[in-house]
Amino acid sequence: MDFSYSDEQKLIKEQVEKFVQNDYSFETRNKILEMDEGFDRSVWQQFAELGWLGVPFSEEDGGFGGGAIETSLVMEAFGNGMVLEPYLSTIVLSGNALAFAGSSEQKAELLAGIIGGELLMSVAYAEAKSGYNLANVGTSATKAGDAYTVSGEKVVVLGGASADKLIVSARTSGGNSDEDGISLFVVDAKAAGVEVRGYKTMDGGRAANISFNDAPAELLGEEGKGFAVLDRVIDYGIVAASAQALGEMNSSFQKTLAYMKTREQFGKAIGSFQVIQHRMVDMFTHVESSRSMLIMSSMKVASSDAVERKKAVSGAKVYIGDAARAVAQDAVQLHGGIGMTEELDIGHYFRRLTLFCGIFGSKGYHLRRFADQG
Amino acid sequence: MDFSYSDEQKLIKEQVEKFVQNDYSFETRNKILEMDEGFDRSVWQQFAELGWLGVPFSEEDGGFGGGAIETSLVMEAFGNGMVLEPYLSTIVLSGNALAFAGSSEQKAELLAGIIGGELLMSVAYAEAKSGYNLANVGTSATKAGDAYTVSGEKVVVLGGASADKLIVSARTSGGNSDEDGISLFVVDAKAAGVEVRGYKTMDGGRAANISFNDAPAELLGEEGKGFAVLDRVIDYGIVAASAQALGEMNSSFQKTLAYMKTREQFGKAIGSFQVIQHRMVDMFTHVESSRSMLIMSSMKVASSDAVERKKAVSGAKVYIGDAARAVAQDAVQLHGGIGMTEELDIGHYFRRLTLFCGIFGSKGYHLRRFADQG
Amino acid sequence: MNIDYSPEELEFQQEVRAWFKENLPEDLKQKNMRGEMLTREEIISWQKLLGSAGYLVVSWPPEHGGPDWNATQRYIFDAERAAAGAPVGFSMGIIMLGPVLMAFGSPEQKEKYLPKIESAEDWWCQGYSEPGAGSDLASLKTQAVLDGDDYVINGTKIWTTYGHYANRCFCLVRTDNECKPQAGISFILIDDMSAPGIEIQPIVSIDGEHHLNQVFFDNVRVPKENLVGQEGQGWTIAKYLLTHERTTIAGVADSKLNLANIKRIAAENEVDGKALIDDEQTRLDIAQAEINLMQLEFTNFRTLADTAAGRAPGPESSLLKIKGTDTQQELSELKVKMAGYYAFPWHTEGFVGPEDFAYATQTYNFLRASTIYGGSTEVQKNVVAKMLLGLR
Amino acid sequence: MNIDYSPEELEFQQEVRAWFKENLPEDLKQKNMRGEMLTREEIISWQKLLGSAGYLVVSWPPEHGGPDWNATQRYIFDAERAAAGAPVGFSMGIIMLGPVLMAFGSPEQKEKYLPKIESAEDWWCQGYSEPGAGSDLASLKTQAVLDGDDYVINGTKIWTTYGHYANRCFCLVRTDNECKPQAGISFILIDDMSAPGIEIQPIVSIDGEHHLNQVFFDNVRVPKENLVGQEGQGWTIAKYLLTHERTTIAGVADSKLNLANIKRIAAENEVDGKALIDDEQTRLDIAQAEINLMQLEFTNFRTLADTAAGRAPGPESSLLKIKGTDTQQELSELKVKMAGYYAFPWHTEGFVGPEDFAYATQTYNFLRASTIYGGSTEVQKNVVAKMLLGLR
Repeated sequence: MDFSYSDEQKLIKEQVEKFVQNDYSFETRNKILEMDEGFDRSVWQQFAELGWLGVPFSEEDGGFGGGAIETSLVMEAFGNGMVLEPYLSTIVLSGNALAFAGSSEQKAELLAGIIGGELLMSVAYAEAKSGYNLANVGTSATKAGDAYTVSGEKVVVLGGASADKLIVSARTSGGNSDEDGISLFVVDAKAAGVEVRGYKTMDGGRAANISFNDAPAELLGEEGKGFAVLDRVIDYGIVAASAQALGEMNSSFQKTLAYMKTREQFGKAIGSFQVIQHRMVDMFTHVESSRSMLIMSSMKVASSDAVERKKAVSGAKVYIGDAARAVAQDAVQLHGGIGMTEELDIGHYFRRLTLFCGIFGSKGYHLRRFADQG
Repeated sequence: MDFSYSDEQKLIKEQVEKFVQNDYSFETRNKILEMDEGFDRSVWQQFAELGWLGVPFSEEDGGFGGGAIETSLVMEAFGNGMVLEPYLSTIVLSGNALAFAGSSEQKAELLAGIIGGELLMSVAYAEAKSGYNLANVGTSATKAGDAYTVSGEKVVVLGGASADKLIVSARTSGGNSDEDGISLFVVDAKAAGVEVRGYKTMDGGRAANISFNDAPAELLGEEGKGFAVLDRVIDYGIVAASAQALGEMNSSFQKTLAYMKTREQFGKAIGSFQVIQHRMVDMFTHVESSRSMLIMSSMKVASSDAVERKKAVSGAKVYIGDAARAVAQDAVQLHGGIGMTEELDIGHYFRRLTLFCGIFGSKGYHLRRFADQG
Repeated sequence: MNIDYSPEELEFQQEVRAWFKENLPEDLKQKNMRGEMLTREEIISWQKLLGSAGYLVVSWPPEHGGPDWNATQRYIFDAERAAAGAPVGFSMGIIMLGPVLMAFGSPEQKEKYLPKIESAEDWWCQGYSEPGAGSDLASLKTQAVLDGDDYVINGTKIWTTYGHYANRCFCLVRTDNECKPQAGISFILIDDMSAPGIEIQPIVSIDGEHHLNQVFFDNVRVPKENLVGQEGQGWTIAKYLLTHERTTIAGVADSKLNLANIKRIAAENEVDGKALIDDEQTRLDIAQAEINLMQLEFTNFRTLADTAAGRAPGPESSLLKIKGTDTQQELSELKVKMAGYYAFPWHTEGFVGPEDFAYATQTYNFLRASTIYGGSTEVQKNVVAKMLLGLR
Repeated sequence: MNIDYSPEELEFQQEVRAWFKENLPEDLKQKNMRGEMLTREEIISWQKLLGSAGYLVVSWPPEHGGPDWNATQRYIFDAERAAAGAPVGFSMGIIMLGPVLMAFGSPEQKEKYLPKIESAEDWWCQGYSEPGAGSDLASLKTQAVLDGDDYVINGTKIWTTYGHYANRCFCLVRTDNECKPQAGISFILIDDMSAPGIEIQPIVSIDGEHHLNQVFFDNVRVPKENLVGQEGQGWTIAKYLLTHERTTIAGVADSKLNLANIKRIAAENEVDGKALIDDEQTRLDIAQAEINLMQLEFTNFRTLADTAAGRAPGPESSLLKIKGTDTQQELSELKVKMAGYYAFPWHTEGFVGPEDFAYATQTYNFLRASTIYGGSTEVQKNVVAKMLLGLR
């Protein structure tokens, strides 16, 4: 048993942390927020040059040779600075989908494009009435000869408005909520029949509703067997999002702690009040407990035992989600009025963490998924 | 709208409160606890003489002319002193069952006997695998000529070991969990075929498992229509038990508050620590909020609208149950070591309140029952 | 002990209900139910309509244009207002300044200001908090120095709600630096928010909207007649308002409408093959919120019954703000949970998903303030511990 | 970063597992799993069996009879012990006194006492707390006055766990009243709990059982050789123990067994027509408890990994006691809820309902103490706030 990082891991962690600290200040981020796409393509190119876009992928696929643990290191550091660039949608979700299910041609073209920073992608899975159930797929795919077309609508596709290509779950057979019969497809976002409505999300990011009307589509992986791939991809997404949330929580905690030490009320530092002290201990506990759950899930998400993987990931999502909610709310509450303003970073962390609670499934959804594993 | 008590209500409230304060000290109660039956029959006679055993019943039935509100006044005062005498099982449950469903002969004999203090009774409804579902009745009743016999087993019958007569729910028709087909019967506890195993409960009271083997039984109310009566009786029981819990909570709160003001640690009164102060405010909030729910439910339990009645009663049980749990746990925690001992009353309140959480249905059961009403 | 309204009260209820049914504009109702922000114009024209019906300054005594209602009637009115889906509007002038002027104001002040509150012509904002002072009013720094017939005001106020909508402002200012901090505070009126030297800086809050402001005063001249009461009486006036009866502080009426709305949404919206209400956890979450609201309503009734009977409200009344804001936050969070992915799109982007969810997140974010302003939950607990429980 | 045991550790695990399988008496296991109290004799004979296998003083260094295991091995041992259903036994001598004597004791003291702890011949109890002192050790009043070659002890100790089972006792006593309160405390050994002047008064706790005692000392004579370290060093010794490594403080291993037991019970017990586990709320309550336990286990692993690698445990280790006792209480409460009406019968009455539930309430009641003793949760949070977060 060893929970220490290798030298290679430490290197990437320090590199990203340093970048966030030096080159991604709150002011810089505020400027990026105002950009049309909600992120900065020149920053993305920098990530590509530094090799960060290849972190989760094997060396033979052109990657860094890392996995969920390394990805978590990157994402946690991104969380510290609330980095806006679409790492989750392009690298973690789309990249892993390609790595898990892509043909060698698809990897050579698309995965390489992602790693190189030339290609932005996203995975479109949620539908208007699907809730969090990945198997509830109404979008359909039709085969004509060797080619497929997909029709249907996907909603709240994170990073969807800037994606060049989309990975879309669609039904090739089976009933509306059957796991069997779901297939994954790569669809060009500019293709005929694809309509993208982009919009801002609560955290300042971007998402899109995307409709497909007989849009040309290329099969990714085996026909009808897409659910297992998607389920696994989303689990990797959860671990990465949890890591980012941990960074956001830890920053919220540290900033609140610092404020409690300096801000005075009734003639003394707020942090000298015992009630505040215990609240800070609770916040600290949320952060450290979440770190344990993140370590656990980033190790076990790679398990070949699906039950072990799902328990680890859903357990972590439940736990870290609760912690994120508590930390976000308390950071605002303890800051008082100033915590309610756009001017301060605290409110931005609050919204990022609020979004985290709902991403890839609510607490209720994952508690049930955990319990379903027995 | 008027939430003030009438002069008659104030009189009974003051009378019982005074009795508990003067004649039912913790030391007296400890002696009663050691008695064979877990209560004092001479105290019970006193209650009869003071007219308290007739509080919930109409004047034409020989009672005081009160209802759930007056019963709550008595029970809250009983809660203050953790009175052990079987008021809940004999007066509230059995008495109301007789008042709601009894023939004039049954009322003349049994209700009068209860009010006079000569007769102890209890209602036997729970079964080994029924959980809290009053309709899950495996005990069966058979009619032969004009007479019935019942067979089956009832468990955890509060006050069951001292009861002279039992009101038993038994099935005369229908499937195992049908509401239709349940009938109520009066069974003599000394009759042939009745076997009583009495035991102590966590709060120092007594309960019994009772088996019936072709025991002679007398129908109470209409055959097959017993469920609605029982359901209503238990709702009255919940309101009365909630009132008692409120008395216990309030006493726990008051005693803890007094201790916080006198007990010193690290050179100052514990109550000067802000964390303790906020905990005491929370405890106070639990008590006052519970009082609101008690007032609400003691007024609405008499509603002829079953949905209104059930929402009021189940809502109160959920709310007051949560409050009882929190107050009981915090009273022990804030007392520290001494709160863990039998010597102090705090631990006894703790066990009474713990029992309250489970009586007549858990939080989960009543939250569902509430939600079922729409 | 009974819970029923009298025949007269029931008649009053019908009257009020009918008025709202007839007069509340449908688009205003829909916006309010969705949690959408209203424009300045929408609010003012609605308040003028209320004013014209005598329904605006309902807590005022008849000699100042109030309707002479008792506490129960005011409660019924507010309940009907909320149930109809009508917004609260702006009320600083009605709830805060009005009572102050009636108790401490000169005859001239009463004559000059009260009628324009009653008719919704004036929009008053409040200048209490200052940067760095938070709940600690005694430490405020904004100065008012007498210079001839004017006070000259310098300093800054923060968290001024709808300061950019208001034309007037009542302020706590420091008129004496020598005495004890609380004794040097005065209560003063600023007639014109567009006067020279006043600068209003918007503060955007985490719901993305502009409710709050910081107001800067740079040598702002205010005639000395605008002082309310005596110099140094500001602290007394501020405390007077805190103890002033407010039977609607718990927000029960609006929370009940919210809950009803949530139940309707849960029944109408289908997710993953079933209505939201058929999801066991959503169903139980809603039940728990309804039970919590029941509690709040009855605690409020107890206070109301005391007030109506001419008794001082019991200790439970001090908990209404804490529990009331808890419930508001709980309901707003429930709606966010029910929205699922549709909680993500920002409300400024129009209806990306079901209209019912479009403002769920905005409301949730905005309501985080409810446990901060008006005495944070932590400060409220300090006060209860000290005042009611005698812990110090 | 990896979570696996090495081949050697796996082998060790198998060895330990086999030993428990072969040696743990079935009736002891059943009683322990039900939460039933063990008798003095049952505990002693079980500890002697452990001692004979070299499995008793597992945290001690080899020169004192310990097995020379590293932290991971000790963790594995404890995990296997719990998983086998074996009780913890009495450990004051092993965990508390042993390390004190090794660090501060004289050669004679080591020779006299350590072997009899190792062999489970001696049962040591702890005399720290006093009535009215609680978590505030500096205020203790029990006096030890040197009189010739003896200390004469007068005073009283409270919350003495299993004082009525023990034959020896280590105490904190005051040997100097003049100096600062903490500097006047000494650490002393009482060889014989049946000596003249010692009276042990039972304290029955709210689980209805006799675990605790108050011990009275009336001119009890103890030879001066029984002083550990120097006069006035008691405070230092007490603090030394608090910082002493304890990889099992979170109680993960026993909580895991409890959870497994609860899952079995939920699957086997039918209520209202279905297994308890098929009740959605019970099922989700169990899932939540399992998730909380997962967290605790991994936080514990982090501490363990640090210790095993020779690093100081990280800040997360200070949370193990708080979270560990939370989890114990949560599991015990879950069992009470599952028991339904069968939580009511008192455990002294035999099996009124299913055996699985017979001790549920007793355990729940008893475990209320877990957040009080050994530094209450409130005191732990004070310490973390001060030491780790720098708040004061």
